Order: sequence, then structure tokens, then C-alpha cells
Amino acid sequence: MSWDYAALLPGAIVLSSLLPGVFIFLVREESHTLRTVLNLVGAIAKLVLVGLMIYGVWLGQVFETRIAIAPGLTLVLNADALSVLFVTLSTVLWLVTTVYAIGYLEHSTNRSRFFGFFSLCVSATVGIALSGNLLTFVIFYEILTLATYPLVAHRGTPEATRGAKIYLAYTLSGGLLLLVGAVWLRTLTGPVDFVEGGMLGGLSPDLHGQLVAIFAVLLAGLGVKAALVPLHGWLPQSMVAPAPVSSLLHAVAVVKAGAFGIVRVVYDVYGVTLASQLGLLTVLGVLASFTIVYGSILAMTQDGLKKRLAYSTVSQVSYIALGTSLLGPVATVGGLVHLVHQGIMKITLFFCAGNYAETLGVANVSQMDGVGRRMPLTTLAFTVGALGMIGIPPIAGFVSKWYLGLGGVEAGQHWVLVILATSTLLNAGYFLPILYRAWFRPLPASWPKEHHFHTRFETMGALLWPPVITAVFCLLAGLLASAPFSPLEWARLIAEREYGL
Amino acid sequence: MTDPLVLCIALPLVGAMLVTALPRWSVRLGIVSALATAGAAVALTAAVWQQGTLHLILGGWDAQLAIALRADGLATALVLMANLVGLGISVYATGYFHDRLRVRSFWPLWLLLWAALNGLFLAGDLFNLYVMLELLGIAAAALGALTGNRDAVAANLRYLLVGLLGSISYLLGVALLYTAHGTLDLGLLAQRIAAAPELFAVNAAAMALMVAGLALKAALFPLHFWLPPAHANAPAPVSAALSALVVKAAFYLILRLWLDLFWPITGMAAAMLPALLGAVAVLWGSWRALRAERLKLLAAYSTVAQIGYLFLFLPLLTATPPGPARDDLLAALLLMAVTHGFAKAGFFLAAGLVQTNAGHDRIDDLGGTAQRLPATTFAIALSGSALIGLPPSGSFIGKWLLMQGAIATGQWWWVIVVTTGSLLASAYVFRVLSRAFGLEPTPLKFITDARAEVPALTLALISVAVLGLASGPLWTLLGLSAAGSGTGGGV
Amino acid sequence: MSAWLLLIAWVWPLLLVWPASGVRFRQDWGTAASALSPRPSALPWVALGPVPALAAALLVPVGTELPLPWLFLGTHLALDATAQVYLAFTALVWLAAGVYAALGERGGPPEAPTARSGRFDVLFLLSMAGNFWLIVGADLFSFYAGFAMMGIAAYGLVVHDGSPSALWAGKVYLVMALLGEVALFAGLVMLASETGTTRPGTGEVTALSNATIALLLLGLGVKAGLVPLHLWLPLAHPAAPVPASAVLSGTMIKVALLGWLRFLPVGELALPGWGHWLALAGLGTMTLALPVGLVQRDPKVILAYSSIAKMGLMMTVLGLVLVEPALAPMGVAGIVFYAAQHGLAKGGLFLGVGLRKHAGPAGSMTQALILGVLVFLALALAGAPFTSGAAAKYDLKPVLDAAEWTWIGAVIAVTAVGTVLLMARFIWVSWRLQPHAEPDWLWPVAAWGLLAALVALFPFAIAFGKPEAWLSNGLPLGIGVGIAAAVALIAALQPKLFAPFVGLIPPGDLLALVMPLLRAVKAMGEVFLEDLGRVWGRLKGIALAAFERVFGTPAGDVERELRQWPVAGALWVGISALLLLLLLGAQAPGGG
Amino acid sequence: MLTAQFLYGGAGLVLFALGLWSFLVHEPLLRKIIALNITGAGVFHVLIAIAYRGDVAPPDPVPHALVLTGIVVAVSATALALMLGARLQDAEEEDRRR
Repeated sequence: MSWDYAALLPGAIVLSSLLPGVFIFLVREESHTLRTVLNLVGAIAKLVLVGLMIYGVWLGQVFETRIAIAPGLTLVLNADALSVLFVTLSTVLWLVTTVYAIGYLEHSTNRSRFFGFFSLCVSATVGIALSGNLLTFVIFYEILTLATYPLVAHRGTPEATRGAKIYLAYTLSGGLLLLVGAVWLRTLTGPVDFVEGGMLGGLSPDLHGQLVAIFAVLLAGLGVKAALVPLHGWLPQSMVAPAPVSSLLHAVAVVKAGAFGIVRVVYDVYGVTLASQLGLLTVLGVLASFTIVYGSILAMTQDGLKKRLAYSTVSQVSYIALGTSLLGPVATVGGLVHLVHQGIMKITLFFCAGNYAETLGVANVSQMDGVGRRMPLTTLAFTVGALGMIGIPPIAGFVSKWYLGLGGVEAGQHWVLVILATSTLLNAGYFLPILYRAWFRPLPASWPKEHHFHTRFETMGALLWPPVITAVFCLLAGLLASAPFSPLEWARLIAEREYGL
Repeated sequence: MTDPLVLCIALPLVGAMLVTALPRWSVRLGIVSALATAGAAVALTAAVWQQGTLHLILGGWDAQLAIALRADGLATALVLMANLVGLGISVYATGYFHDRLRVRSFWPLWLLLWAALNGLFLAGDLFNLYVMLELLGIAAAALGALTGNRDAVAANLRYLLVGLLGSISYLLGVALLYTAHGTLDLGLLAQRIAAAPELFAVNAAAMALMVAGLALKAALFPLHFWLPPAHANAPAPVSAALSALVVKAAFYLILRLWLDLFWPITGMAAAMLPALLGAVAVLWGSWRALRAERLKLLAAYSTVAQIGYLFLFLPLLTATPPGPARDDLLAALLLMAVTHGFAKAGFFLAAGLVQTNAGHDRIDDLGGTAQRLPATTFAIALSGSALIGLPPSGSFIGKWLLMQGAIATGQWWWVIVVTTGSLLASAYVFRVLSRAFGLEPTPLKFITDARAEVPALTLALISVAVLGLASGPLWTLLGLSAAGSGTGGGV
Repeated sequence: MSAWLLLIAWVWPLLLVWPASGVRFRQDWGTAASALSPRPSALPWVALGPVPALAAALLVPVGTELPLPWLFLGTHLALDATAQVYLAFTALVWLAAGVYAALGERGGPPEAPTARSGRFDVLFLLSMAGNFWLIVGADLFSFYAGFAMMGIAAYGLVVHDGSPSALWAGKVYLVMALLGEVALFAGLVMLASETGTTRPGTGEVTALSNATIALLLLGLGVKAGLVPLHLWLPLAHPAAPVPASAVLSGTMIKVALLGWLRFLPVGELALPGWGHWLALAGLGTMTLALPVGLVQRDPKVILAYSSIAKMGLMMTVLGLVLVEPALAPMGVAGIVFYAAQHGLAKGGLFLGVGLRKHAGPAGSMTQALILGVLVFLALALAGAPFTSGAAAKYDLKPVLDAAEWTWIGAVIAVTAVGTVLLMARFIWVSWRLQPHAEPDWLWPVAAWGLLAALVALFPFAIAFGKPEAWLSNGLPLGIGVGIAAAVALIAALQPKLFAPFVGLIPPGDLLALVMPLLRAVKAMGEVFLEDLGRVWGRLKGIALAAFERVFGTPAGDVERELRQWPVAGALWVGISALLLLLLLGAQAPGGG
Repeated sequence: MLTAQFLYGGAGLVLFALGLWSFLVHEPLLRKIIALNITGAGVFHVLIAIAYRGDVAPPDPVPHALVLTGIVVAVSATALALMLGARLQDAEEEDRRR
């Protein structure tokens, strides 16, 4: 292995949060500044490194870190267009979330533990994004489970430990299934590298039966994290976690890891043509569609704001799977770009939910009357996120929806439009009542548990600016969708490569 | 006499004598011996790495009577593991025992056990193996009963008797083999067994006696009955040694016999029996661990399960023709054994710390303690994930290859066993870990007691990070021995 | 550089959103009830919003294009003749409404009349921006984005005063608007797929499938008030504050026609099936809206029904054009001018109703003037000779005459009479309106006057060389006025005679029939979900109980038996024997 | 003297079996320890029988060495077992007194 810059960069990107994470564990609880410095240094260093990598990939450079674990088992981290998309998302949102979390946990306990695992979590996510083969993917996928468990359980209340246990039961089972699938696949093919266009196309048709079975196992494994119904049960339960964690779970790390894995398996392992031939895309499409509708219906019945958002995630993440399940580059673009768009929209919503809870003690939708006037900027950010989720142009969500719809029609699957329409209406059904309460209902006489932060703004700066910034991202991702380096343009680049256009 | 092969056995033996002679100095002498022994093991590994399998005939007699030592890749890897774990246990033990009587009886027995362990791994003939086996059993039982409380004594008395029974059975098998083939040297014997298929009845009887005797010591289900009480009631460093090393030594011997000696006469049917029992061990052990009320009992049952995994490899090895696939399986087997050694030792050491701190080890009441000792909890978490087989631990790679072998040889049912076992393992590990997230006051520092926590943490870390991410050297070690010895089935 | 006005036209209102919102950051969060300013912004931001759009309509030459490929999904702003007319009248109505909103009453409840002004101004500007964007955007993304922005923001205008009726109206509006948007989305997606372009120009929209056309008709039909998709309209337009009603009725519903003109193969392709269907639907819309409007009490509801009827007329014409592409040049121009005329007049009427309510005590000079202008506007709407209505309708005539349905002229004539009656009813009701005791500012009157003046000038502007146009439509007007006078006379003599008819049909007409159905479905759904929930709960309970049974009891020492030496020993011996047998078995039959 | 060899060896096996049976079946610790020693003695018998290489040749030293070692081990193990047994008894008596 050669230790030049291109071979080190992907590894360095993973380490840039791993090392600070390890040090943070050792930081004494009261050393607030040191911990903050470590956190921010890691986050910014990662951002810089990712920037270098984007530039390099744009120039056509190949980045690959290979570490041989054992003969035939190699840890591969490399940067293709798809990984860059996901890495950039996680890196940018990590920085924002770190700032948010520092503010959010200002006066809480066990912060060293929290931020340590927080960093591990991001390292694992980045590792998933950069995985160059299935083995590496599985490894980081499991590490992610382990790193997020303490975050979910962080509060230590009985509900928190319960939620964390449920989370773990689901995700570990899913991880095992993924492992079994990966091992099985490996016995057929040898090392399973991620190759644009897939690597199983050349296998003999005799093995197709096995490939279908393997896909089922892999999908069941990935579907847990991607919260495909009926494997979604953990997600609403893990809402007991602190808001930054929920944001991270929903927007960046866990569910995305599952969805990203599905994308990887379909495009870079099976190859979309083979997957379509084997009828796998249909199965995926049906599952995704069902999840989209089911998640939204359940979201409508939730009064807890975070639970409602959680079910919304169940629904929205399946857009990615839906895009993957449709044969054709347009739908692929829709699915991939939603990976980013859902991330920035959902993180905005969760930040806002956290702000309401922290500032006013408002945790339920039914308590949200008039919050728009008490916290206008937060509510504005929430509004942008919510409308984006519904798919109102020109916010990011519309872009995804458009490409999914168009992709469905191009693929001859007109029913996709029905799913999208239903989902839009249902999304409106659970988001608009919140906006109505927030902006149009009168203020209550007092808030459940109000905090005064003595700033010029409605809440602490570290809490206020992250959602505002991500809301701006949502708008920009929509308004500048056709500009160079936008998520949409990257998704197009990926789709072109996957389809060999 | 400065050959590392000899030093590995002699140094702890000398150390044992010294601490017996100078009990006042036992801690200092003990730790010096531990360091020296571990150093010798490292030197041995380096020597094997460079020169391939090492042979040594001690005493100058002819090969029949002399003490034959041999270090091939398999043995070397286990020796290195055992000695690093031993060093960790020793460092931990310096701070663990406070009662002077205990201190004085711990060190001689521990060093004796260590010597027996190294001897067992390195012995090249059945006779020496027998001696080391007996020595190991006696030292282990004595150490296990060190706390002197009733449960510990009763459990370890049972352990002693089981060990004796196993050794006698083994010895009878040795006798039969000697009758038939007239030699005890492993290499010679392997050739003669392969060359004399007409003696299969004697060979089979000998094998049944030896393997059954050793299975008793290796605690293969349902012969594990003695293990949980013995390991759970011993002092923490002893539990660590018993669970991580002693049981593994018995398994090592089974493997040696199976692959080196009796390979020509074993078939799929014979390999299935231990594997089936191993499968039940995985499930039953994990289930019992999940239901255990005490932390150390949990760890002990976990050992039962983990030993079960090792037996699953036998039918896979049988079904896989020599080649890279079989090498992978062997390496995976070794990797799982070694990882379990580090992980279980780390787990027990950490559990001991929890017990000392809380005054008990009832899992349901651990809350505050687990939270007060972050480094300890971390060690439990790390070694726990190695026990589950989560990446990047060594057992993850091991399980990966195990399942790969199972699917490749069409024995897919083991995959179900492995996954179920892993799920149960996660359940019991996280049952403990979830106690660490409570509303109790939080610690201000990561490490509270360096002398005890650093060894536990280091061992756990090795099982996770080092073995999981850099297990390639194991293949190299095994490859060296395959080239060097060329016996029978070719370990 | 005037092309950039096309961008500024809709970005400018967006830029005004922040100052207009009146958000102030202070130290005393929490103690003060609200972060949003309780007072309206001191400056009339909303009135400034339409200025660049108006400038664009006047200054930017037809045919100007401004491609902005980096914006959104590839934006292409352009101004064709249709868009220019649309932009002009839309900007004018928004301007008048904006002046009214900024300087006149704000429609809040009396106890806190201005408490929500910041919010109102923001939503007003957002709707305005959306409206302009969809007009100047030639690509379908701009249209859809503007459409959605306008539609959603308008919800806030509808529910602005927070009364139960407004909330109900808003709910109906929002649900139907969303349904429409969803259908439009699907239609546009299919359009894009079938034509392969996102900027369908002439000749490119010919290859539409029936499903696409149906979706486009449905999607925009909601906005257009196409019966039976009009349910929201008679509720929402009256519920909104006056300036909002003016733009809702004056401009927003018109965009449906714009959309159809852009996305349907108007003038390209004969679509007899769809064309006849649309024409019939338009006629049906008129036939329903006029009688229902006649029995209403609220002047704004009457105006809303009048809007529906007028939209029906334009849909009929559009349908006929779809049947016969040769009529397109004349028909499209006719529709556009009619839309403009109606927009200006209807905007003026709504604002007039507001002024009538707030311009001081009845009988004052101002009130008399207002009533006078209202009558004029009503006449214009009814298409009296010399008014804009007559001139605009004159342009539609050829299309109606050319229709293969010979009876259509008669039907249109009857509806014209109906419109006159409706307007007469409106004047009647407005006459009897009780104004508020305290007058508001009268600045809005100026803007309103401007609208009225434009309506008055309209015929001379568009039909300068065709004096015969000014005189048309005299007969129906005469009949209508005659009937109205007779009815008024009878009503004055015998007030009880018509009383049973007034309020006979509630605003939203068919909604009264639909709601029980929806309620039944909802109730059934709830019962079903409840049952489902109960079953699920029971299953969960069983599983939990089983879990508890296992893990709730202490594990005990189940291996006690196993540790008995005879048991363990027997097992050991058995295993050894089994191993031996297996070894021997493998060897014995020729294996050795 | 082949018969003697077989006799010796056979007796050894019988002893082994008897000892094993007794060890498994009889509860008291002392009996178990004695039984184990008998089992061991059985194995030693077998080994001594093996060592016989005819009247002329000296017996094979290897089995002898095994037996010697075995005896040493057996003695020490017995001692340890007895010691543990005694301690167990003490503990039980202590329990009873309490």
C-alpha cells in the first residue's frame, strides 16, 4: 500500500472525528472549553478534508485507503461520487449539530461521554459513506449501532433505557442479517467491492435464486435502519434521546446509513439492471411505497412533536428507497438527492423541536399554540422544513419529489404519482396543523416550562442559529438546485455514472 | 537453556519457587516473573516469526523419554495471547488482593498455572501434555478456591475432581495409543496413525477417551456443569485466567489431537457430534448468561457459549479440502479463541472491579457503580462487543469466516446458530451496559483506579481494535507452521 | 436590461417580507407576549410590493426572455402577450389591494384590529410574489412554484380574522387547494415526461395523453372554481379580509386559465372530447353559480358566486377553442382580456364593499360616491354597454357564434340576464349594508378610484377602433334590469314574499351535501382504526405478558440436576461412547 | 507371559470401570477421592502391562515414567482434594453452628 496523500485522505477523514472522540472521553467533565475545542477542531478539520476531497474528485483524482485486516478481508475506504454526496452531508450537518449540541447540553451531565460517542457516531457514518466494499460497510454499520446506543440512552431515565434497548434490539438484529447476507454473497463472489453499475451482472443464472434470497436478507438488514415498515418500530421509541441525537439519527446517521446501504446494494453490488431483472426493484418499490403511506398515516395520529417527526422520517426516508426501486436515471436522481434533502429538512425540524422543548418546555403539538410569535425565527425555520417535507416548491423537498415522479413516469410506473400525491396530502395533513397552531392560534397565558436565556434573540444563540442555517440550506438546495455543486447536480453525476451515460 | 521455548516454561516455574521461598517479596517477585515470562513469550513469537516452527529436545535423552518442546504457529499465537493476558492479570492482581495470606498463596499458584499453561501449549509429546494438563488442573482448582468461601470451595472441589477424571481418561487414551504405536511424540504418532489404518479400533477408542476427557475440561455442553459455579466464585483475576486461558488450553489440546493426530480416522459423523454439542452450548450458554443474576455468573456462562463456537469449526474443517479456504477457517478458529481470551479476561477483570466497588455483582443493582467507573464500564463494553462478535473485534472476523465456511460447505444451519447466539450475546452484554445509563451522579474522570482499570481496558481493547483490524499476522503464523511441520492434516 | 425586471417583479415582494413582518429582537423575551410587532409596520410595504411588476408589465417589451438556468430547476422567465396582460392587471389589482391593506382597515376583530398585521403583510407579499412568479415564468417549475406559494400563503389571508367561519373556510380552501396542487403536480410531471421539456412552448404540448389533460383540468379546475370543485370559493372569498378577497377573486383564480392556455394544446390540436366537456362544465358552472348566488345575503358571497359564473363563461370559451383550434387567436385574446376586465372589476367591487363598510356613516358624501362607483362597477361586470364588460364580451362573441352548438348563444344570453340580476342583488344588499360607526382612513379610496377609472377606460383601450363593441349586450341588460326592478318593487311592497329564498342555499352549496358523507367516512375510519388498535394492543399485551413471565421470575438454578454426578457422569460416558461409535462407524464399512 | 500382560491390562480396565462407577455414583467425598485413585490405579495397571516387552528385554521405561508421574500427580491432587474437602466441611459446620 502506498502512503501518499490520495491513499491517506479517506482514512484521515474518518480519523478526524474518531481521534477527538477518543480524547473527549478522557476529558474531565468540567473542562468545558477543552471539550468544545476538541469537538470543533474535529468538525472543522473534517470539513476541510472533505473539501479537499470534493475538489480532488472533481479533478478526477482517485482516493482510496486500503487496510488489510486479514488475507482476503480488506478494509477499503474510497471516494466515489456517491460517497462524496453522503460524506459531505454528514460532515456539514455534523458541524452544525455539534454547535447545537454544545448549546443544548450546556448544563447537563455526562457531557464527555456524550460527545465522545457523538464523535464516534459521526466517524462511523463517514466510514459507511466511504466504504468501498461490503465488508467495510458492515463493519461501520455495526459500529454506528454501538456508538448511537449510548446517545439514545443518554438521559438515563427509565424511558431512555427502554427506548435504547428497543433501538438496540432492532438494529443489532438488522446488523446480523446484513452480516449474514454479506457473508453469503461473499461465498458466491469473493470480495464484494462496490462497483458503479454493479458487480454481480456476470454471475451465472443458476445463482439467481440465491441472489434473490441474499437480497431479501440484505434488505431486511438494511431496512431496519432505513425504517422500512414493518422494521421501523425502533425509531419512534428512540425519540427519548436528546434533540441533537434525534437530529443526527434521523437526518444524518442511522436512517441514512440504512437508505444509503440500500442504494449501494442496488446500484453498486447488484447493479440496477440485474436487480430489475430479478424483480427485486418491484419488491423494494412496494415496500417503500407502503412505508411512505403508512408512516405518514401514523404521523397524523401523534401528538408528541418528536414522535410525529419520527414517523415522518419513516415515511420520508423511503423516498430514497422508492427512487432506488425505479429503473431509470431520473428516479435515481430523485432518490439520491432526497438523501441530502431529507437530511437538511429533517435536521431543521428536529433542531426546532429541541428549541421548543428547551426554551418553552413545549413537547406536544397540542401545546404549540402561538409559538410562532414567541419564537419567530425558530418557527420560521420549522415552517421551511415542514413545507419542504410536503414538497412545496421552491424548497428542497419539491426537487426530490419532482424527480421521483418524473422518474416513475419515465419508468412506466405511473402509480408512483399516486404514492407521491398521497404522501404529499398526508404530509400536509400532519405538518400544516402544526404551522396553523404556531402562527394562527393565540399565545397561551404561560408556557409549560420557560427558560430565559437573556439574549437579544428568542433563545440561546447556539440553539437558534443551527436550525436557521439548515433552513437556509433547505431553501438554497431548492432554489439553486441547478447550480454547480448543488446536491441535485451531484446526484445527476452519480446517476450518469451508475447508468454509464 | 536460554531458548525462549524453555524460558516460557522455566521462568514462571522459577518465579513460583522464588515467591514460595520469599513470601514477603511475593508481589514484587511475582510481577517481575510475569514481565519476564511475557517477554519470553514475545521473544518466542519473534523467533517463530523469523524461523518457522521451533523444536527442542530437552535433557539430551532420546526422543522417547526426553521432554520434547515444539512451537508452531498455532501454539505460538496461543502462547502470546496467554502471556499477554497473564501479564494483564498479574498487574491487576497486584492491586486486587489485600489479605496477606491470599497474596502469598496467589502468586505461587498463579505462576505455576502459568508455567503449566505455557508447557501445555508448547509440549511436543503426549506425556508432557499429560503432566502439564494435570498441573494446570490442580493449580487452577487451588486458585479458584482461594477466597475460601463455601461456594467457591465446593465449586472448585468439583472442578478438581472433574479435572482429575478428565486427565485419567486422557491418560488411558495415551496408554492405548502407546500400545498400538509405541511412541508418544506427536509428530511420529501422527505418521504412524496415518500409516496404520488397520488399527482404527484402538485409535478410535483412544481418541474417544482422550477427546471425551478433554471435553470435560473444556466444558463442552453438557459437560460444562462445573464451570459456572467455579468461575463465578473465584477471585476476579483467577476467574479471568480460568475462563480466558485454562479452558482454552483443553480445547487447544482437542484441536491438536483432532487435526494432527487423528485426522485420518475422523469423519464427518464424528465431527458433527462436538459441533452439535457446541451449537447447543452456544444457545444454552448465552441463554443462561442472559438469565444470570450476577455479573460473574454471566461471564462464566458466556464462556460456555464461546467455547461452543470453537467446536462448530470441526465439521467445517472436515468438509473443506486443504487450501486457502481451510486456512481461513483455521485462522478464524484461532482468531476467535484468541479474541475470546483477551475479551473474557478483560471482562472478568472489569467485573471484579465492579464487584469490589459495589460490594456485590448483582446486575440489577449495579446502576450507580457502573456509572461511577466509566473506564471499567468501557472495558466491559469493549470486551462485550468482542463477545458478541461486533466489528471491529477479532471475533467479528472469526464469525464472518465461520459463516462463510458454513455456507460454502452447505452447512448453513450453523449460520442460524451463530446469529442466534450473537443476538443472545448482545442481549446479555447490553443488559449489563444499560445499567451504566442511569440518573446517578456522574464521574468527573474517566479512569479512577489505573492499576486495575488499565489492564482490563487494554485487554479489551486488544480484543476489539488490534485483533479486529490487524489479524493478518495470525495467517502468517499458521502459514509458517503449515510449511514447517507438514504433518497429517496440517495445522 | 429591462429583462431583469422580470426577476425583480417577483423577488421584490419577497425582499419586503422581512421589513413588513415587523419582527423585533429585544431583551425582554418571554415577558412580552409576542415577538411579532403588535403594530403594523410604519411604512406601507405591501403597497410597494407590486410596483416592479407593474413596471415590468409596462416597460418590458413582449418577447423578452431571461433564462436563469442555475435557478431552481432551470428557470426561464419570459414575457409573451398573454403574460403581459396578465401581469398588468394582476399588478394593478395587487396594487389597489396593497394600498387598501397598508392604509385602510385590516379586517381584524374589533378588540384587536391590528394584532396580526405583521403576519398578514408577510402572507400578502408571499402570495403576491407567487402570483407574479407564475406569470413571468415560462417554465412549468416557475408556474408550479408560484402557484403553490400563492395558494398556500393565501390560506393565511383567508383565516386572517380567526373567526370560526373563517377557520372553516380556510380549512375547506386548504384541503381543496392541496388536492388541486397534487393533481397539478402529477399533471405537470406527466406533461414533462410526455413532451420531454419543462418549458412547453408552441407545438410541444401536442402529445398529451388523456390522463395528463384530465389531471391538468382537475388540478387547475379547483383554483378556477369549476363546478363541483368550487366548494371552497364561496366560503373563502368572503371570509378573507377585503384586500385579500379582492386579490383572491380578482387575480388568483385567473391563473387557472393562464395555466390551461400554457399547458393545453390550445390552437394546436383539436380536442373535441375534452373541449366539449370543458365547455359543458363551464356552462354547468354558470348555471349553478348564478341562481345560488341570487339567494345569498352577504355581498361578498354574491361576488364570489359571480366570480364562479364568470370563470364558467371563460371555461366555456376555452372549451370551444379546444374543439376548434382555428378559433384560437381570437379566442385566447378574448379570454385574456375578459380575465383582465373581470379581474379589475371584481377587485374593485370587493374593495368597494370594504370601503362601504368602513367609510363612515351612511348617507355621507363619501358613501354616496362609493355606492355610485359600486353601481358602475357592477354594471361593468354585468356587461352593460359602454362598459368594459361589454367590450370584453364582444371579443368572445365570434367564438360563441362559431360553436357547433347553435343553442349556446341562447344559453349565454340567459346567463347574461342572470348576471345582471346577480349584480342587481349585489347592489341591493350593498345598499342595505350597515357601515361601521367609526370611519377608517380613506387613503384606499384613491387606489380604488384608480381601479374604477381603469375599468371605465378599458373599453376605449382594447376596442378603440370598434365602437360597435361598446354598444353590445344591451338586450340582456335591459331584460335583467327590468326583472330586477320588478322584483325590487315587489320586495319593497311585500318583503315576506322573497324572504324564504334568501339564504335558502348556504354558501358553499354542494358542500352541505358532501360533508355528511365525509363525516360518515371519517367515523367509519375511526371505528376501524380503533378496532385495529385494540387488536394490536391485545397482541402486544400477550407478547409482553409472555416476556414478563419469562424474565419477571428469577432464573433459578436449572443446572442443579445436571451437576449431580450420576447425571453428569452418565452424559459424559454416553458422549464418549457415541463419539467412539461414530468414529468406528465411519471407519468400519470399507472406510479404512 | 502374554497372559499376565493381558491379565494385568484387563484388570486395569476393570479397575478403571469400577472406579469410575463408584466415583459417579457414591456421594461422600472421601469415597469419590478413593474411587478416583482406583480409576487412576486402573490406568497405571494398563501402562505397566504395556511396558512389558517379553522376559528378556527390559521393560519399556516410558510407561513406567508415565506411571510414576501419574502417581505423583494423583497424590498431590488427592491432597488438594482432601484439603478442600476439609475446608468445605469446616464451612458447613460453621454454617450449622450459626
